[in-house]
Amino acid sequence: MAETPFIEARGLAKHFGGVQALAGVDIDIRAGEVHGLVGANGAGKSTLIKILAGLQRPDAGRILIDGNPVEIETPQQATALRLGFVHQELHLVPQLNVLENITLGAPKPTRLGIVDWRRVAVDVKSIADRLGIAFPLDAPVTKLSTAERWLVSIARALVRKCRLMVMDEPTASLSEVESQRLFQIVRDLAADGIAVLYVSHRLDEILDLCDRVTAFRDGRRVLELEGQALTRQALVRAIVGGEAPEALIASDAPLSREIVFRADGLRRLPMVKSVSFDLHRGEVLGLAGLVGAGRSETARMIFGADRPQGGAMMLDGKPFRPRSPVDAMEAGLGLVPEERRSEGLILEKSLAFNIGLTNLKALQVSPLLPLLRMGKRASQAEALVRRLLVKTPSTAIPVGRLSGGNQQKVAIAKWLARSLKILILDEPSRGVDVGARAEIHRIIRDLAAEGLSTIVISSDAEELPGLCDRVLVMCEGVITGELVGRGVTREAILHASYAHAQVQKSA
Amino acid sequence: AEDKLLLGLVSITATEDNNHRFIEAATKEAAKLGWEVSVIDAQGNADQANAAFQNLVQRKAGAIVDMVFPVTSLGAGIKAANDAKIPVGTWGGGEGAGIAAVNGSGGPMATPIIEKLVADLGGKGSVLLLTYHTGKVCRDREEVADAILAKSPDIKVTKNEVRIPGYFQDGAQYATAWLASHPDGSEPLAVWGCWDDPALGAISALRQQARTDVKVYGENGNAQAIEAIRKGFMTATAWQDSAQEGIVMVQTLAEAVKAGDAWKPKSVEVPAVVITKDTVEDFAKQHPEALGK
Amino acid sequence: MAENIKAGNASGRTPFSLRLSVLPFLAKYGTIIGLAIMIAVFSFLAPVAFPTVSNFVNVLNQASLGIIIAGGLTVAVIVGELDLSIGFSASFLGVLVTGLMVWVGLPVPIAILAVLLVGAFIGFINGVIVTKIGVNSVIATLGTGTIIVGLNFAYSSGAPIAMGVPDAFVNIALGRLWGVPHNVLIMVAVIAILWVVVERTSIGQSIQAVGGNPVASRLSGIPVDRVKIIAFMICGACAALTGLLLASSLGSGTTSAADGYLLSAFAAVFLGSATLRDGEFHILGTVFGALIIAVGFNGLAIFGAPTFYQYVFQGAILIVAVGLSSLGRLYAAP
Amino acid sequence: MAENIKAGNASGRTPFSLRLSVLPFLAKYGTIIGLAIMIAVFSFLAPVAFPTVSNFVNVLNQASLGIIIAGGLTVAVIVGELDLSIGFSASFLGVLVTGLMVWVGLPVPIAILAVLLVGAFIGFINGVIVTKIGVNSVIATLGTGTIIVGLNFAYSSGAPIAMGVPDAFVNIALGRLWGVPHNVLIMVAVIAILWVVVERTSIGQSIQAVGGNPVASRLSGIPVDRVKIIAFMICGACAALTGLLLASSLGSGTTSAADGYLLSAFAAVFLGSATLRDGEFHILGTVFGALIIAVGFNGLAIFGAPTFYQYVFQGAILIVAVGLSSLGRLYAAP
Ligand SMILES: Nc1ncnc2c1ncn2[C@@H]1O[C@H](COP(=O)(O)OP(=O)(O)OP(=O)(O)O)[C@@H](O)[C@H]1O
Ligand SMILES: Nc1ncnc2c1ncn2[C@@H]1O[C@H](COP(=O)(O)OP(=O)(O)OP(=O)(O)O)[C@@H](O)[C@H]1O
Ligand SMILES: [Mg+2]
Ligand SMILES: [Mg+2]
Repeated sequence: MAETPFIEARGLAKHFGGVQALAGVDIDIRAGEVHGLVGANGAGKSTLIKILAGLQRPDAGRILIDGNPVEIETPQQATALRLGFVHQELHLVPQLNVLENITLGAPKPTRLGIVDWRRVAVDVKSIADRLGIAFPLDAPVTKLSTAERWLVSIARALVRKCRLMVMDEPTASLSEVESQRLFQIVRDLAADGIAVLYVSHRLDEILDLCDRVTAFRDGRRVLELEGQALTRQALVRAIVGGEAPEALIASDAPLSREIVFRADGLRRLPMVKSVSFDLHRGEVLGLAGLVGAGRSETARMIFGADRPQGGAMMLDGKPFRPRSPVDAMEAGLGLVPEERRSEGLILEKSLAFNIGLTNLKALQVSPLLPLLRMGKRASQAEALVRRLLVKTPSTAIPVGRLSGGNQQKVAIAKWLARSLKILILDEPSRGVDVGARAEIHRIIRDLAAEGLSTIVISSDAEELPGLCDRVLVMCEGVITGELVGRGVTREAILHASYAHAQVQKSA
Repeated sequence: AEDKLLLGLVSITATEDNNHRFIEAATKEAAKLGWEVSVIDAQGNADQANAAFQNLVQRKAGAIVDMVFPVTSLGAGIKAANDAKIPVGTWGGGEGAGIAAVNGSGGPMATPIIEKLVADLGGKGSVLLLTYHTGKVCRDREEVADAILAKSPDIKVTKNEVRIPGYFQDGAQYATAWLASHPDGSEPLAVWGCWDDPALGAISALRQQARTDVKVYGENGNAQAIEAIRKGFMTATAWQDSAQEGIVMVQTLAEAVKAGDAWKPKSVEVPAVVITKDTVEDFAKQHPEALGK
Repeated sequence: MAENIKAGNASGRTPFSLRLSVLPFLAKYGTIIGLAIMIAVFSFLAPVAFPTVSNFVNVLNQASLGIIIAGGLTVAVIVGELDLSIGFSASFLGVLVTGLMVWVGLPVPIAILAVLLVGAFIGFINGVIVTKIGVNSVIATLGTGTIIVGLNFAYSSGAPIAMGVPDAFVNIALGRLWGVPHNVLIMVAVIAILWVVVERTSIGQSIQAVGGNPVASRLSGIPVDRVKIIAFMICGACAALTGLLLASSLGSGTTSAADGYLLSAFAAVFLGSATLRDGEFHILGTVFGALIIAVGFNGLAIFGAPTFYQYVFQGAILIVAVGLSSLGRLYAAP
Repeated sequence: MAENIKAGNASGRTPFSLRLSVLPFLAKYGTIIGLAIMIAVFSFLAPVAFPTVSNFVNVLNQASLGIIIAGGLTVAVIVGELDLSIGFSASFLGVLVTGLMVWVGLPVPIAILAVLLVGAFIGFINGVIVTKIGVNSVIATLGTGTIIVGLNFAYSSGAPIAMGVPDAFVNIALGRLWGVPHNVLIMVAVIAILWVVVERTSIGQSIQAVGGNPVASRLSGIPVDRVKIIAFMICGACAALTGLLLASSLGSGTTSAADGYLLSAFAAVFLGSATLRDGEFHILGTVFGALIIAVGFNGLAIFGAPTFYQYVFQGAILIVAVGLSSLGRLYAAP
C-alpha cells in the first residue's frame, strides 16, 4: 500500500445559508485502499463528495492530488483528473437506454462522426458482466427496477478508467447478492491500485470492506480508524456521539388474533403471481426477499396505486378494493414508497408543505371551509421533525435541500400525522444512519403497541430481526416462507430467500 | 355539377367582419351566375394563402380572389394561378403582375376622414395615429394621412403601431399613454385608427377616463364603430361597402373569364361612405346590413 | 417522465464563488428592482405625464384585464400544464355574453353568470382531455382553442355585436367606485381570491403539489386528475371574466378581441416566476410580471419611442428583468 | 427544480387491465392511423381532386417549409427548451435576405449564407441568455423574438421588399428537379441531416441526454450549456432556412410573413411526440405531425368546408390524433 495519499483534502469548509455542512475537514485517500466514510445524516459526507466532483465550490480549503494542489470547478475537470463517482441519488436519463446511460458523457468511438454503438457495447459488456447485469443493454432504463438502475449508475462510474472511485451509499438499494458482487468489484479496484472512497450507513459492510474509516459529525472529522481499532462499537460511538442505541429484541408475545387485513391470491403479472397473507392488529410484519421479488408491487396494489389483475383483499373483514391511493387512505392505509425523491416527496416544496400534504383535511379550518390553518401545519411539522431527529434549520426550507437520509425521514414523517390502521414502509431505513434507524424502529414499535399494523419491506436482512413480529419471505411473485418471533433471524431470512431461488433455478 | 365554375376566395381571416361581408355578398352573386364558391381561411398566414392558391389550382378553379394579402406576398400562389390561366382578383391586395381585377384598395378611404380630422381640429393640435405597417391597406392609408397632415404643420403627430392580435388592448394602452401627456383642455386632440378596432380600443380608454375632449376617427365602418358614432364616442368613420365590392369583384371576374386571354387588368373601386353623427341615422336606414344581425 | 413545465432554469449548476450579500437580494427582488428602475427612468424622461396618480390609475386600469387572465393561467401553470386556449376563449365569451344579452335577451347578471360557467366548462373540457385522454396540454388546448375560434365564428359570423348592449353591462368595466375604476377593484378581488385559494386552501396545496411532483402527489392521496381539472376550470373562468370585461369596456362583442391576451399572459406568468420566489410560478409574481409589461408599454408610449424601439425595449425588459434575478440566483450561494 | 418541458402525460397512472394487443399498437401508430383515416375520408369526399399524385406532391411542397422550421424546433425541444422566437426570426431573415440582395446587392449564395449564419447567431444569443444568464427559455425567446420584430421594422419599416428580387433567388423555391419541387428536396435533405445528427452522433446523444435529465448530464461531464447553445443554433439556422425559402416562394421579403409558423411548428412538434415513441420528441415524429396538419388543411380546402368547420376540424384533428395514441398508451399494459 502506497504511503503518499493519492488525494488529500485540507480544511474544506462549506456552508449553505445558516447551515455549516463542512467545518474544515481533512481527509486523505491512498491509492489501493478502500477508505470508508461514515457519519450521521447531514454530517457532510455528500457535500465533501460534491466538492470533489466539481459540483460545489468550497468556502475554504484545498484539494491536492499526488501532492499538487488542484482546482475542481466543473464535473468535466473532475473527469479529466480521473475521479469517478457514484452519487447518492440516481441520475439516469429516462429517454435513453441502458447502454447510452452507462456511457453518458464518455467519449465514444465514431465512424464519420456517427457513434459506433457496436464497439461501445463490446467495451461495456465486460463491465456489465462483472456487475452481474442480466438485463439487455438496449433495454430502456424506465423498465428497470430500482436496484437495476443502481447497477447502471455504478457501471457508468466503472466505464471510465479512474484513479479515484467515490461511492456514496451504493448499496442502499441493493440486496445481498448485488451487494456481494459490488464488494468484489470494490476489492478488485483497490487491488488494481485505485483509491476508493466508500460511504455507507451499513456498518457491517464498512467493517467488512474498508481498510481505513473516517467518521464525520456535524461537518467535522471526529475519528479516523484502521486495523484493530476498527470496531462496530467505535464507529457507532463516533457517528451518534454517544453510546449505541439499544437494539430491539424480538418479543415472543402472542400476536393479536384480530385480522385487520387479508390478501388472497393477489396477482399482477409479471411481478406478482399470487400473494396471500394475513395482517394482525398491532403486528409488525416484515416482507423480505431478493430484489425483484415483487414486494414493492404488492405494496402498491394494497395501497391502490396499481390495480390487481386477480385476487381479493379484505379490510376489517369487509372486501377492500381501493381504486386509487385516495380510497386506500380513506380506509386508513399509508405507504412510504421505495423511491423517496421521485415518489415520496415534492422536493422544491418545504418540509411543512410535504408533511401537511397527507393531512390536508385535518388542517382545514372546518370540514366545509377548505382554508388551512398554516400555524397548525407548521407546529405539526416541527413536532414530527423533532420526533424523527430530522436535521434541518427550519421546516420552511425546500425538502430537496436536506441530506439524503433526512429526506427519507421526512417521507416517513408525513404519514405519522395521520391516524392510520395500516402503514406500509418500503425500505424505510434506506440511507438512514444508525441512530435514526433505531429511532424509526422504536416509532414503529410504539405505533404497533397503539394498535397500528405495519408492513415493513426491507432488502436489508439485518433490519427485520428484532423489529418484526413475523416475516414473510417473497420470491418471484409468491410468498415462499414465514418466520415468526425468535425465528426471525438474518440467517433464516437469507436461507429462505435463497433456498427458493435455488429450487427455481434447478427446476 | 362537374362543369360548374369554381370561385375560390382566399381570406386573410374569414372570421373578420369585413371579410365576412365580402364573402357573403360574393357568394350570393356567384350563385346567381351559377358558380360554386369555396372559402379558404388562411388564418393570417401568407404561406397558407399560397398553399390555398395552389390547392384551388389543383381543383381547377375558374377564378380566385385574394382577400387582403398583398400581392407581393403571394408570389408562388399567383404564379400557379397564372400558369393555369386562372384569373386572380385582389380585394385590398393591390395591383401587380398577373392580377386580373382589383378593388377594395382601402388607401383612398383615408382621404375624406383625415381631411375631416384636420378641419375638425381647426388645423392645429395633436393627433395620435394608430397604425399597422404589416397590413398593406393600413400602410396605404397611413401614407395618405401623412401627405394630408404634412400640409398642417401645426398638428403634432404621434404614431403608434398596434399588433394583431391585440389591437384593442394596444389601442387602449397607447391612448392611455398619449392622454397622460395631453391633458384635458390643453389643445385640440384627435385619435385616428387605420381601421376601426384600434380606435375603439382608444375609445374605451377615453371613456374609462371620462375624457370627452378627444375626437376619434376610424376606417371601415364596422357595426361597432357605427354604434359608437351614434352614441357620440366616435366622430367619423368611412364605411367600406365590402358587400358591394364583393359583388363587383365577382362581376368583373366573370367578365375576365369570358374574355379569356383578351382581358386587360381592371380596377373597379366602390367609393366609401363617410359616416358622422349627422349622417348616421340616414345611413342606418339605407344600409341596415351594416349594423350587423 | 413527468411534469410538463417548470419555471426557472437551474440545471443544478455550480456558481462562481462570488457571493456578495447583494446577490440573494437581487435574486429575490430583481424583477421588482427592474420595475423600480423602469419607473425611475420614465419619470425622469417624461416628468410631467408619467409619474402622476392619474396615469398610474390608468395604467392599472389597462393592466387589470391582463392580470386577471394571467392570474388564471398561473393556476394552470402551477399545476404543471399550459393553457393556450385562454385568449380564444376570452374572445368567444366576450361575444357570447353580448349575444346572450342582445339576441337572447338574458338579464345582465344571468348572462354574466352563464358565461363564467361556460368558461369554467371549457376549462373542464381541457382538463378532461389532458387527464383522461392523456393528450399533452399544449396540443389539447391548442386544439380546443382552434375549435373555439370556429364556434365563435359560427355564433357571430365574425360581425361585432354592438347594437343594443345594455348600459348596465357597459358600466361594469367603465364605472368607478370611490374614484377607483371597477376593473381595478374586480382585479384586486380576483387576485386576492386566487392568492388565498392557491396559498391557503387544501385545493391550492394540492394544485401546488401536483405541479411539483404528480407521482408523489398521487401516492400522498391527492386525486391528481381532479386537481388538474379544477386548475383548468379556474383558468377558464378567469379567461371568461377577462373576455366579458373586455366586451364591457368596448361596449360590444368582437370575434378576436381578446386573442392578444395569450402572449401577454404568458409573458406575465413567466416574468412573475422570477419574482420573490426561486423560479416558482405564483400569483403575486404574475401580478408583478403583468405590471412590468404594462408600465413598460405605458412609459415607452408616453416617452414617444418609435415602433422599432418599443419592440426592442419590450423584448429587452423581459430578458433584463428576469435576467437580473436569475443572475442573482445563479451566482449567489444556493 | 429541473427541466422545462416534457412531452407525454404519464402521471404514473395505472391503467385498467384491458390490454388487448391492439392498444400498444394504437399507442405507437395512433397518429399515423389518424393521418391514414384523414386521407381516406378526404379521398372519399373529394375523389377527383384530393387523391392524386400531383396533389400529394403539392401538399408535400406546401408542408416543406413548416417541416424544416418544426424540425429545428424539435432539436430545441429535445434539449428541454422552448424557442418562441423562430417565427419572428424566420420573418426577419426572409426580409433580410431580400434586403441583402436588393439593397446591398450581394450575390444570391452569399446572401443566403449570411442569413443562415445570422439565424444560427440568433440561436446562439438565445442559448447564451438561457444558459449563462439563466433566463427561462419561454421568456428569453419571447424577448429575443420581440426584439427581432423591432429589428425587422427598423430594417424594412414594415414594407415588403418586392422589387428587384433576383430570379435566381425566386427559382430556389419555385423550381423543380426531376418533377420534384426544390422545397421538397431541401426539406428531405434537412430532415435527413437532423435525424442523423440527433440519433446517430455524440452531440445528438448529448442533446437527448441534456433534455432528459440535465443534472445527470452535468454529473456525467456533458457540457450542458454548450449543448443547449448548439441546439438553439440548429433551431435558429432552420428558422433562417424557412424564412429565406418563404421569401423565395413569395417572391418578396414581407415583415411578418413567417410569424404563423410558430404555432404550426409547435403543433407539429407536439403532435409528433405522440408518434411512434412514447411521448418523446423526435425528428420523424415532427415530420408526421407537420404532415397531419398540412393534409388536414389541404383536404379541408379541397373539400371546400365552410370556415367554421375548418377551425373545428383542425382543432379536432390535433386532439384526436394525439388522443388516439395517448389512449392506447394509457390503457395498454405498462
Ligand atoms: N443545496 C443545499 N442547500 C442547503 N443545505 C444543504 C444543501 N446541500 C446540503 N445541505 C445541508 O448540508 C448538510 C450536509 O449534507 P450532506 O448531504 O453532506 O449530508 P450527508 O452526510 O451526506 O447525509 P446523508 O447520510 O443523509 O446522506 C445537511 O444539513 C444539509 O441539509
Ligand atoms: N416499470 C417497470 N416495467 C417493467 N418491469 C419493471 C418495472 N418496474 C420494475 N420492474 C421489474 O420489477 C422487478 C422489481 O419488482 P418490485 O419492485 O416489485 O420487487 P421488490 O421485491 O420490491 O424488489 P425491489 O427491492 O427491487 O423493489 C424488477 O426485476 C424489474 O425487472
Ligand atoms: Mg449523503
Ligand atoms: Mg421494492
